[in-house]
Amino acid sequence: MSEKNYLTTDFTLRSWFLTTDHKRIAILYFASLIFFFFVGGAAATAIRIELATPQADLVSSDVYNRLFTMHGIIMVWFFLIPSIPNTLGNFIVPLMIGARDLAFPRLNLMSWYVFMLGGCVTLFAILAGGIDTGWTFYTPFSTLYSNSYVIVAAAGVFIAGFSSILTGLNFIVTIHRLRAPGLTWYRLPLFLWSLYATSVILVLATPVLAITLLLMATERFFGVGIFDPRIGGDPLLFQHLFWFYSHPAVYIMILPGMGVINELVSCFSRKEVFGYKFVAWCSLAIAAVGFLVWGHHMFVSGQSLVASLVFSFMSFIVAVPSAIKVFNWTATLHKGSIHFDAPMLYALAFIGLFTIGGLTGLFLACLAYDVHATDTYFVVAHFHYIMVGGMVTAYFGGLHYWWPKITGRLYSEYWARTAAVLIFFGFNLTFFPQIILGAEGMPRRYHVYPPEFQVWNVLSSGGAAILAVAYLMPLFYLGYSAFFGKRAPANPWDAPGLEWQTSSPPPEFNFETQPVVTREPYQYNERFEAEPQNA
Amino acid sequence: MPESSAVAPQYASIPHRDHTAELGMWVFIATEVLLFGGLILAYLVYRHAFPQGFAAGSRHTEIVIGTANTAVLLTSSFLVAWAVEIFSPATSKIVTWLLVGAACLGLVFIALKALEYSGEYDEHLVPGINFQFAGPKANGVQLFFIFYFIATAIHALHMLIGIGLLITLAIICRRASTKRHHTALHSAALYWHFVDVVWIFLFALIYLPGRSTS
Amino acid sequence: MTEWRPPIALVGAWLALLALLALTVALAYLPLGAGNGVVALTIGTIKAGLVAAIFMELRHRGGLTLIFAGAGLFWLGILLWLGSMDFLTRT
Amino acid sequence: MWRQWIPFWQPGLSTHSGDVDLLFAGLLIVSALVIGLLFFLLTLFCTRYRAGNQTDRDHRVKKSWHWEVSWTAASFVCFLGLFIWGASVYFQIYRTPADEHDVFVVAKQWMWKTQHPGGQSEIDALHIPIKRPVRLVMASQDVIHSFFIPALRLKHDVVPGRYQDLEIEVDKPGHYHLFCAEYCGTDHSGMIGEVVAMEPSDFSNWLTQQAPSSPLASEGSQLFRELGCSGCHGNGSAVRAPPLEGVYGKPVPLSDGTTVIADDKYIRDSILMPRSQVVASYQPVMPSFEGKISEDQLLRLVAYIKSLAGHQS
Repeated sequence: MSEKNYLTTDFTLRSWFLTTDHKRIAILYFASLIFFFFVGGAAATAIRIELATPQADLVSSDVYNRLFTMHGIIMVWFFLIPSIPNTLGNFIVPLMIGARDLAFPRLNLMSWYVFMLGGCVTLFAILAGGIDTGWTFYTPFSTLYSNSYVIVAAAGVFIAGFSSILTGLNFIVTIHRLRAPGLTWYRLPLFLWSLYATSVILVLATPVLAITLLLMATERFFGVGIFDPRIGGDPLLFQHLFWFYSHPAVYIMILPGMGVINELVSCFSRKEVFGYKFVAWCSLAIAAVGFLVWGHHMFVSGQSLVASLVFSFMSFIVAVPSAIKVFNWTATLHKGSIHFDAPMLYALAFIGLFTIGGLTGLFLACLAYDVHATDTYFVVAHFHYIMVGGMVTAYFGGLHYWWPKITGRLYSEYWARTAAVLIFFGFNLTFFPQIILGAEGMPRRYHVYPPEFQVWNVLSSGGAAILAVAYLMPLFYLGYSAFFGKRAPANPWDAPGLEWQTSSPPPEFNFETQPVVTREPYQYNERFEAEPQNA
Repeated sequence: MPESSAVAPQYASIPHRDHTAELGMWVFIATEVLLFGGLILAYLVYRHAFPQGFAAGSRHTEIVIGTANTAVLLTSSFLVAWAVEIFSPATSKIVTWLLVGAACLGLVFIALKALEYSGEYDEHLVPGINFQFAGPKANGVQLFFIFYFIATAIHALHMLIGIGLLITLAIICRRASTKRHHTALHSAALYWHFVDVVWIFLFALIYLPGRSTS
Repeated sequence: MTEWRPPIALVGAWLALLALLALTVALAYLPLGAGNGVVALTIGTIKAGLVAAIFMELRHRGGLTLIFAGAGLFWLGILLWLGSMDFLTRT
Repeated sequence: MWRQWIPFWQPGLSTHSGDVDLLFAGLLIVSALVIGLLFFLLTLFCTRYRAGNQTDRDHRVKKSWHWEVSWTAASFVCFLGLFIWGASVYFQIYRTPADEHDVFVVAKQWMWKTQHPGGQSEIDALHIPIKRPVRLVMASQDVIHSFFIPALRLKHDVVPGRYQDLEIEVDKPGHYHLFCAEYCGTDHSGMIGEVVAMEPSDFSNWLTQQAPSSPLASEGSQLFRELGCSGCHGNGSAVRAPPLEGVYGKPVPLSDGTTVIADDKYIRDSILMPRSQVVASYQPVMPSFEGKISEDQLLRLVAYIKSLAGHQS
């Protein structure tokens, strides 16, 4: 290519590690997240192998407890929360709003370094001997009884939290201040609405996690503290503070996924998203109401019945905007012109899996059933349907969709579709049996279990093997395409978004001339012929 | 990189940059509110559970130091607000002195705080290190002092960061004060006022309860 | 050469803050029972409001800044309200 | 009961578990309808409107708000119904139990210790008579555990520092799993046991066959003397302390003007934090037993004080 793009402006290491270019920072994040995804995935694999038999045969209980804790901590804080916002969001947000960078580029770089510092501290905790508290760090186990590296791990998460806050802050200000002329709020792509909502949660919930972990670590360090039942402290207060962050964090993880799905569904059915304004406001509604429901993690903990009642009601309320979104995506397909490219396959898989995840969520929001189902595999299956079936699937969809823009190359459509289908089946085989296990009463975090649960566990482990292979596939075909793929045109999907108006990959400051927006988003030209991509 | 222009490439103009920076600062303050919010919830819950213990704990704090510190901090905030208000290249000298004054008041606050801590250490009121409190309210008092030390320590940390910011800005104003530093000063001032507001509430929660009874 | 003088609003706010401080300390010694806590927090809120409106210049700011400043407080309210609800309604 | 008339419906092991099962069925039906409708529409649209398929794409639905309002309202009403249903069953399950056959449960890493009023104690097992509500008084010695009987669809966390009441009732004899459902450390998955429900006659046989041990209350009475409680609370003592005879279950006036019911929780708190709720017109002179007494011993003292009020335990 004659024109220089952001990848070819400079090749030194320094130009990467001191860059303030949001696109390069997105790539830095992307590389780090792949690493953490496979660390967390390795733990998951070990867990599933161990659970294939009811006895303890692969690892001891202590190792097992460290495995699921590491899986949780790595996956939640070092993969799911930063996944879409920090890679796709970082890359796409300025492009989508027609800006030359985020509002605070140096803060953006700093956020990556803070993230990596947090990641290294956490990895150190794991390598030094691990943590066995579960990702929830419940007191008093974490403060008084656990003999593992709790403070180090909490410090890692604490540090990574600041990275989240900085990213959220950057997105909020960027979306407010750096929109191209003519790009009003109702002309924003829905991906940006959902990232905005995500950022609100990041900024307002993460500090509560920080203070909670700080209180927990102080208590552990000094042997006495605010949650200590020996001096009249209440362990439930820890749970309240923890879930004030961690429940909204669930929406941090799923909202960006929903945002991506809007883009994919509308692009590949060549139609504007049905009920644009409803979907946009639903993102904000989820972000706001998502703060009112945290107590549904505590229906059997001994919190007051009145509190349970309020939290259960709110949990049903927060399900309404999610339901609205699913209906709107479906309605978007109506009278569209649907193309089944790989990103669309991921989007359809998302809708199905997310719906199952959401419906199992209703079971758990329902007070009396939650008494039975909480702390069983029902919960495990539920949140994996949302987090993995929803978020990771959406992430893959978005990654394929914007891959030509990010790398300037086209991937192999054949392999991409195969991987999408394989992920869908592997996922369901892994997690549907867990719904049944939960309904039958198998508690979570069990290293050994009564033999009558074995059938479903074996199925789940078998599915996990398929899923592991399916998740490895993109590493190869996307990796291959990044270097040897066919060159991508500026707009391979014939999409109207601003990010497609600049070359692929974009130049260093995104746009040669300041773009001006004159129309609503998603004005698709119906007769789009997909590029022949089977390179 | 084609730097060296007056504003970074993502901004259209200087006012655009300044407004963006200010908005960023407000978002940051919202974050900070929730950081202290977690502590305040813990305080409210335990004050509800141990009203007597919290009153007793509060009576063991030094209200003279607390009140003096509040006055010091309010005055320092006033000086900073004054500096922001009159900031211009022409007044850089006064601004510098105002900022130095505010930072010095901040240091006075820290010194008084240290004095108070050492007094509490001598009275064996530091939970986890040497807490000794006989009597029925011991649990409540201990919980109160755990809150007290964590909240004031985090606040003091914020103070130290703020003092650093003020001194940096004072140096900048002394050396080369230009219009563009107004934004930096304004952001630092917002932060300093916020730390002040936090203290106003901590003062009401820590020093005032239980004074009317004994 | 008047440009270095502080605006009257700033001086007024500063004096008012110091006066409120004296008032709140004095009132803390009046036996009002549960009223003491309410008084202390009310005066605290007024003081914080003065700092925000005058020192932080919120009175000159537009809706967006006000929303951002209020968002933190609003969510703080959620945290305190729902967080203490459990403890206030336990049996 | 009308439920007997539902075809193929198995009544649960207890009234409550039957209610939960019914709720589960209701949730399943709602979910199946939603999933069915959604997958039907997805399949329909994906086949009919796939690119290249010549079909009518004119007259698209543009005005969306009445669609939005209708499915918003539909989901809301449906959710509201489920909420009310779930909440009403929840309140049934967790209603504060009346004074029934009490069993004490102490959870510790990593075992369940249960104790019957007659002093029979079991490890990782709980024998109960059928068709009779049993009140569990649960306490934890260390971390949070959770008492979970899947067959009864019943679970409750056992949080250190407080007592937790839970009422269970089983209608059919049998052996049922007892799990710890809240992660509690290394051997969490080993903290399992069984609940054995027996016919009342078998149960009384079982009780008498257990290793002879003195009833909890008499062990408590012994502790009461050993720990020196009787020095003040006993008759004719020099120190003026509230008499404990007949106090259990009665309202107690406190020095701050309020009243509490002297239940298990109050007695426990009074032993551990004696000066937090002082009885009116008495001096706060009692020392705290915090850290000097285990949960097991506490339960015995509570049982003893209950027995002073003429309760069976």
